[in-house]
Amino acid sequence: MTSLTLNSLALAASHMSTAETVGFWILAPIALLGALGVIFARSAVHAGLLLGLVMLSLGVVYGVQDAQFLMFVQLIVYAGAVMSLFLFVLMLVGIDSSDSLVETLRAQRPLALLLGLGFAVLLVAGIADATTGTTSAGLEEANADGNVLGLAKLLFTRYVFAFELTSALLITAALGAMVLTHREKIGPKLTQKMMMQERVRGGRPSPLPGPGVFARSNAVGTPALLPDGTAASESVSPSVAQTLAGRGVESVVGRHPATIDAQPAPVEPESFEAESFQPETFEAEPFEWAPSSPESPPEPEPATTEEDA
Amino acid sequence: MSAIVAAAGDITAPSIEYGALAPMLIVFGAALLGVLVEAFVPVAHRFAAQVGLAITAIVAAFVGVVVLAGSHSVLAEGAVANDGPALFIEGTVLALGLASILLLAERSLDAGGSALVAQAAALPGSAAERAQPSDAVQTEAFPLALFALGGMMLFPAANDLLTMFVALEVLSLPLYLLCGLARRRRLLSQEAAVKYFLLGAFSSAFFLYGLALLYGYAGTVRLSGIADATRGSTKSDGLLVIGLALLAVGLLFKLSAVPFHSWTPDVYQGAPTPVTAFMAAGTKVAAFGALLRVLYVGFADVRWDWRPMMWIIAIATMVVGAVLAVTQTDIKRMLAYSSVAHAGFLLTGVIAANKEGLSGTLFYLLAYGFTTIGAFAIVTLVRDAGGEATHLSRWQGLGRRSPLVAGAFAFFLLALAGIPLTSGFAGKFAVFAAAIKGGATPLVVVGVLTSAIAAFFYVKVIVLMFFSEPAADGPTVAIPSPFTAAAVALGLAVTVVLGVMPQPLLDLAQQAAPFVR
Amino acid sequence: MSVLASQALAQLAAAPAPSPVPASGSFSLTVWLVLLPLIGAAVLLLSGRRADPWGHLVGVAASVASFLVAVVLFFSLQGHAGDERSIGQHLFSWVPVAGFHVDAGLLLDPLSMAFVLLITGVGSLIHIYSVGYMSHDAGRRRFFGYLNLFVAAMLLLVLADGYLLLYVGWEGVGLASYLLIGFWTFKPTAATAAKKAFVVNRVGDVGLGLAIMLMFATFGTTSFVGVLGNADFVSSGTLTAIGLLLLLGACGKSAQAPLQTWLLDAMEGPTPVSALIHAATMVTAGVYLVVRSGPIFDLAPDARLAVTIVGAVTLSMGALIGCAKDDIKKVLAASTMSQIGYMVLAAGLGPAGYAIAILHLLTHGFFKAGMFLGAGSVMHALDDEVDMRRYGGLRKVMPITFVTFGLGYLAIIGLPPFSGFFSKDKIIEAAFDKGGTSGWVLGTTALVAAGVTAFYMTRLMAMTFFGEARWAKGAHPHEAPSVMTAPMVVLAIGSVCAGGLLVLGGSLQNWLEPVVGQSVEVGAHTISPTVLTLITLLVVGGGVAGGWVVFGRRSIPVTAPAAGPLVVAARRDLYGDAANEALLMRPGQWLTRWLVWFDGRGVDGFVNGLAATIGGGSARLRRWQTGFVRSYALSMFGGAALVVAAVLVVRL
Amino acid sequence: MSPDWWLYLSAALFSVGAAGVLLRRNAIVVFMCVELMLNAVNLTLVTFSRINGDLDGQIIAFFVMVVAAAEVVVGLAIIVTIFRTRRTASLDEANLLKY
Repeated sequence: MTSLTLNSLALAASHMSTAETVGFWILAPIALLGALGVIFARSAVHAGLLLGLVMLSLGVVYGVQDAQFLMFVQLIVYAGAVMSLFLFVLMLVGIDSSDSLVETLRAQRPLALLLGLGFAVLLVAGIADATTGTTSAGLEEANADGNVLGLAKLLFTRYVFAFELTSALLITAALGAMVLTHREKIGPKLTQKMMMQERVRGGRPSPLPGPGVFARSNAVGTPALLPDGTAASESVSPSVAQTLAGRGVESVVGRHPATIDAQPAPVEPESFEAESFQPETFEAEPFEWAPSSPESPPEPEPATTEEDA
Repeated sequence: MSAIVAAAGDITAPSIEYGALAPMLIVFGAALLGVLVEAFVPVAHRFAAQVGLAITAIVAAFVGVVVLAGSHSVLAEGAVANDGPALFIEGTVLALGLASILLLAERSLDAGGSALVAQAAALPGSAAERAQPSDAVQTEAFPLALFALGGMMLFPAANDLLTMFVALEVLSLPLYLLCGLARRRRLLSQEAAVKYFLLGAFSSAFFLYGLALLYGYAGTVRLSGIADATRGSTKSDGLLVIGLALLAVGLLFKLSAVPFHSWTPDVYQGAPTPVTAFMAAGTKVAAFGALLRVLYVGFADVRWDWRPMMWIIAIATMVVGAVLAVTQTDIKRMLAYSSVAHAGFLLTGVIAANKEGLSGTLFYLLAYGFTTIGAFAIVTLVRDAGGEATHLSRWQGLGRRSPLVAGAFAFFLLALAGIPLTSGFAGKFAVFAAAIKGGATPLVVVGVLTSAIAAFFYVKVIVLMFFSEPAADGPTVAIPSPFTAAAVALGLAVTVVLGVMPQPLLDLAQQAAPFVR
Repeated sequence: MSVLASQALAQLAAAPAPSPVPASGSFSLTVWLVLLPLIGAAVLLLSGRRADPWGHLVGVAASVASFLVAVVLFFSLQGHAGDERSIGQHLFSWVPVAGFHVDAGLLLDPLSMAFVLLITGVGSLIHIYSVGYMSHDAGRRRFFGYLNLFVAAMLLLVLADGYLLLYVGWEGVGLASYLLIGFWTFKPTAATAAKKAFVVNRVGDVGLGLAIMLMFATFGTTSFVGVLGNADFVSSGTLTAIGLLLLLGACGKSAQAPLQTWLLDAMEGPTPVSALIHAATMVTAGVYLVVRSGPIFDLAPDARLAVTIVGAVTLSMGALIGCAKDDIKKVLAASTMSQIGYMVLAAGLGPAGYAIAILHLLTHGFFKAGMFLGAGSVMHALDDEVDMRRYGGLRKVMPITFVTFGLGYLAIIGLPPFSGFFSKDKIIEAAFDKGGTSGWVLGTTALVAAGVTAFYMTRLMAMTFFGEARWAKGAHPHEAPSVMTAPMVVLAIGSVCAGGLLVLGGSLQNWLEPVVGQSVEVGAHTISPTVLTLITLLVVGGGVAGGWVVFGRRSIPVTAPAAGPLVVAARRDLYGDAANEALLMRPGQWLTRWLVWFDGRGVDGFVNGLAATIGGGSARLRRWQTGFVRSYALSMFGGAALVVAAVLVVRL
Repeated sequence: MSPDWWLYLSAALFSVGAAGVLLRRNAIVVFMCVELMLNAVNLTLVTFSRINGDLDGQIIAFFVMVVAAAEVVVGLAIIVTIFRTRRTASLDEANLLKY
């Protein structure tokens, strides 16, 4: 978007210029298709990227509509920073980022589509009823000193209180993010010496066995086998076990090795399930799990890592 | 460049009446100080510092509101109204906020811990969490609560829709966070937070879209400007009515009117009970204040457009709230549905669209706020090994075991049911009388009928508490520290006093009545 | 009608009703009349066992203090001119609801003064008597508490300045009566009797309650000034209705036909209770009510006729029942019914009879209370034996009781110059003077009943004090202690003198005139007073002679002999209970059963159905709250779409 | 062709976003759909700003962006927290509170 285009667009007083019409027919399909993509893309990452596309195209639309400052804010802050944050979190959460195609709520999908369509029709009808034939006043006058200056004037006069108020919002956001993620260190920082002492006193000076050792698979979710054929539960990282449990997948960790390897176990395994592999996801207190409603049977989760064991 | 500088010189410095804005600024300032406390005060003293700071700020702000009483002006370049209803609601919200802070500050109920989590970032049940000292508390909750309180004060005082929207977010964001900070039943708590957050953001989007359409219609988002535009306009006003409708969706969500109520029971149940109390009382009061201002200032002249819609919503709200509460088995959930039903009763007063409707609603809000905060405060006291015993069956025979607590709870329930000699009766009477005067008699009939249904489940709980045999392993009633005791006492006192002699406060609400334009 | 009437009232705000003079000076003591016994009751009932040793003294002190206040007020009142003897003391705004404003206030005028003196005077004597009578009872403190409560309520009843406050006192005495009849809760008969008295009184109370509501609907107020002063402006139909409802109330409290049955059973209570409540004071509340409401009855002749009929019927019934009973207290109770019948009859005669009714009420208060105390003394002496067939010959062992009782006897049969003569004779005269057939009928009834009264009272005297001793084995009758005999002596003096003193120079009539109006002599005397007096004395003499012949000169069998149908009927209280049972209780039971059935099937069915519907609807609706955020969002989105559609539709 | 068309586009985007909230199960994607709705609002505001000939609409759009940024921070923090405990970001599994 060159300044030339902007100026020429700005000249279009009450009606869309031809350039704007062309712009509309290019940008609107992109934005709309992108938006539809957001809601229909199976992968969350794709949805995020498509949303970024919508935001970019809207940024251009702002430029077309004489909102230069907003255009840059949209591109830099919104499409840039906010969408990056989204994608970052998506990647963080990414392991089950693809939605299942099976809709578990009865009639949710048709109703949602129907409502979306109906709502759009209502809005369009209402807006059309109200604005057909109205002329656009244009922003030449308001932008006479330049868009940024005009906005600044408004921002620091009429909307100054709201502007100051947003500081509260931003502090809340920072504080909130910290509350939910920052963990305060309790106790002194461990020195190397202390860690060494702890390890020796902990009963296992040697490193933990790696997962998959002597097992049929070397996946991270498969425990190593001890010489007696039992599973070495410590060999699987608790977070992996926890993740699998959290996703409702019966972890091979918790299973008798016999069922994993289809071999008779020579020794009765110790009851490790009760101790270390109790998934730490849930509260220590007795917790009332509500029975899942008939509409939502537990989702069949495609096992990716451990079923080939 | 020089042109820009010259043009910048044109800007006259905005005038901001810091004195008249003092109550809000004190609260926000205290919240900021609270953030600094988190940064610089040693852990051992943080809790005391935060509680002291919060209470001091609230009391100071309340004094400020009292000093400002009677003013009738527009502040901060027209962004904030400083009139009777705004000050009345600010005072109410501050008092409710004080009670909520007291509840948040309670630490003697749960083995030294408060209702808030020790360390929100530590996974529930993890070693990191178990390593937390039992008396650790996420003290950031206090500045968060103060931010929310500031938002609640500004929300009904906002004189333009943009300020109102920002205030809405200022009050909502901290609450989303606070919802997820329960010490016990973290899963429920976090689920409540995520539900509240997503639906809240969803409703904010509707509010914003309405705002945008109204801006398109009126060319301004100032309520008085919108009112001017509605008067004598020849424009086709599809934008106006759609804008109003979508704006109302955002507001009705906050005050949990049907069909925008569905978050209420889940969030009330999942959130830590002091936060629930804060939400149930404060948010409702603030949201109704904002709704009143929007409808009475901005849309008074097009009331024939919004009244039919509000009629239907009010009826649906009363009926659904009362009927659904009947079969609830969790005390917090039941109170949540009761809060839905009360939103319906309050809407009746709003629909009256007259001076009595305004003052009656203001009175009802205050009465309801204190009653509900008291009721939730009592809920925090009834505990067993797993924390609060909120299942109704656990409350069986509580009246025999601890008659005082059960009696207070029964009294709150009676007030919620609107039994004479409680504040609930005076409030219902006020709004229903106003509605009849405003020509909404059928609405009042529905209101009375649903009150009868509602009375049924309140009384059911009372019967359960006093006329059933206590369970053998029933919950114990924890001895509260002076904090919770003060909150309960405040709730009881207001409920009794307003029930016995509501007149002074009704007069005050009537004096407060006119909105500034 | 009532609307018109109240409009008329509004215009006539300054109605010519005599508004009471505000209380000042010593009259501000009026409220203490009620407060003193009330405080006494509170102290006695709340202080617990530690007050047992001295509680009765507090009770007596409260009552006596109240009496002293009454005396002071009496003399203060006498210091006022006749038409200024109406002192109002406003207490507080009682029911300050907009549009329904009731002030609580006291009204001290000659009529209430007369009652106050009777209640506190006789009440104090009976308190003193009870100290001795109840000395062995473990619940004496409680008993005195109830007695004080009763005195307070009764004073409130007669001092109220409006019907609503009167109703409070009315219910208060009902409560006290209930508590005292059933005082010996270990006796099933006492408990049953208490319940019966309570229930029967409720029937009357419904009448009074309805009357008050009707008054409020008609006059817009319930104060005496407002109601009685404006009665002229209201149609006679309304007034008749009010009058009949008031009469129903009076019948309940004063044990008049058809609500008389409870009084005989009420004798299960301790004898001082019978003397105070069921002879001297509470049962006369009905008479007070009728006299107080005189202006209403004056304008409703039909209601007044009903009053006289009730009085006549009751006085005959009481007299008949009295002849057949062997239980000394029941004879006295029947006699009380009969005598109150006289009063009601007199009150129904209008202005001519109001003063006479009150006169008889006062004299009756003395002699009947005295006789009850005497009966109590006899019972006390014979181990609570009440059957007169087990008495006999007591005049020698209990001389004081015999003399005091005898004086009461002479008073009740109306022998000159004892007090009963003055009052009863006047009633008979007034009844005849009413004129017309009804006058003759009423007069004759009253006259004959006077003879019957003489008969059964003579029977009582003969069976109790004369003849051979028929005491149970091991009984050692003895005279009562002086704390009991002293009140009896005082009351006996009253029985002798009260009538004469009150009639002398028309003193009571003049005293009451500001309230009840001048007692006009209606036309000519039907029978000249002198002749009538002679006839009356003749009839009474006949009754005495008959009684003496039948019971004084023959020996009395210890078990009641078989008798004719009339006596059997009288022994069974003239089938009053049976009549009630057949006419009221059975249909009532059927009605109740039917109502219960209807309630169970119809109303409850509806209510339960509704509750089930709501519950079912609730349970179903609940399933919508699925817990899925997306469902919630769906409902919100749907709601938003509906709202938008709705406003667009409204707009189009 | 008049500027109304931008309004229709924004109405369509808003509806698509709202439908997406109803359709998607991943909390983050749902939240992205909310952001889409906010973007649609901004488009409306900017267009009306031009139609009305003042800059208020643009200022409001700017505020919406600021608020949205703050909301994103809080929202994502909450979502991450629940993900850390439940190991899933699927909203359908956050279904303990119901009825």
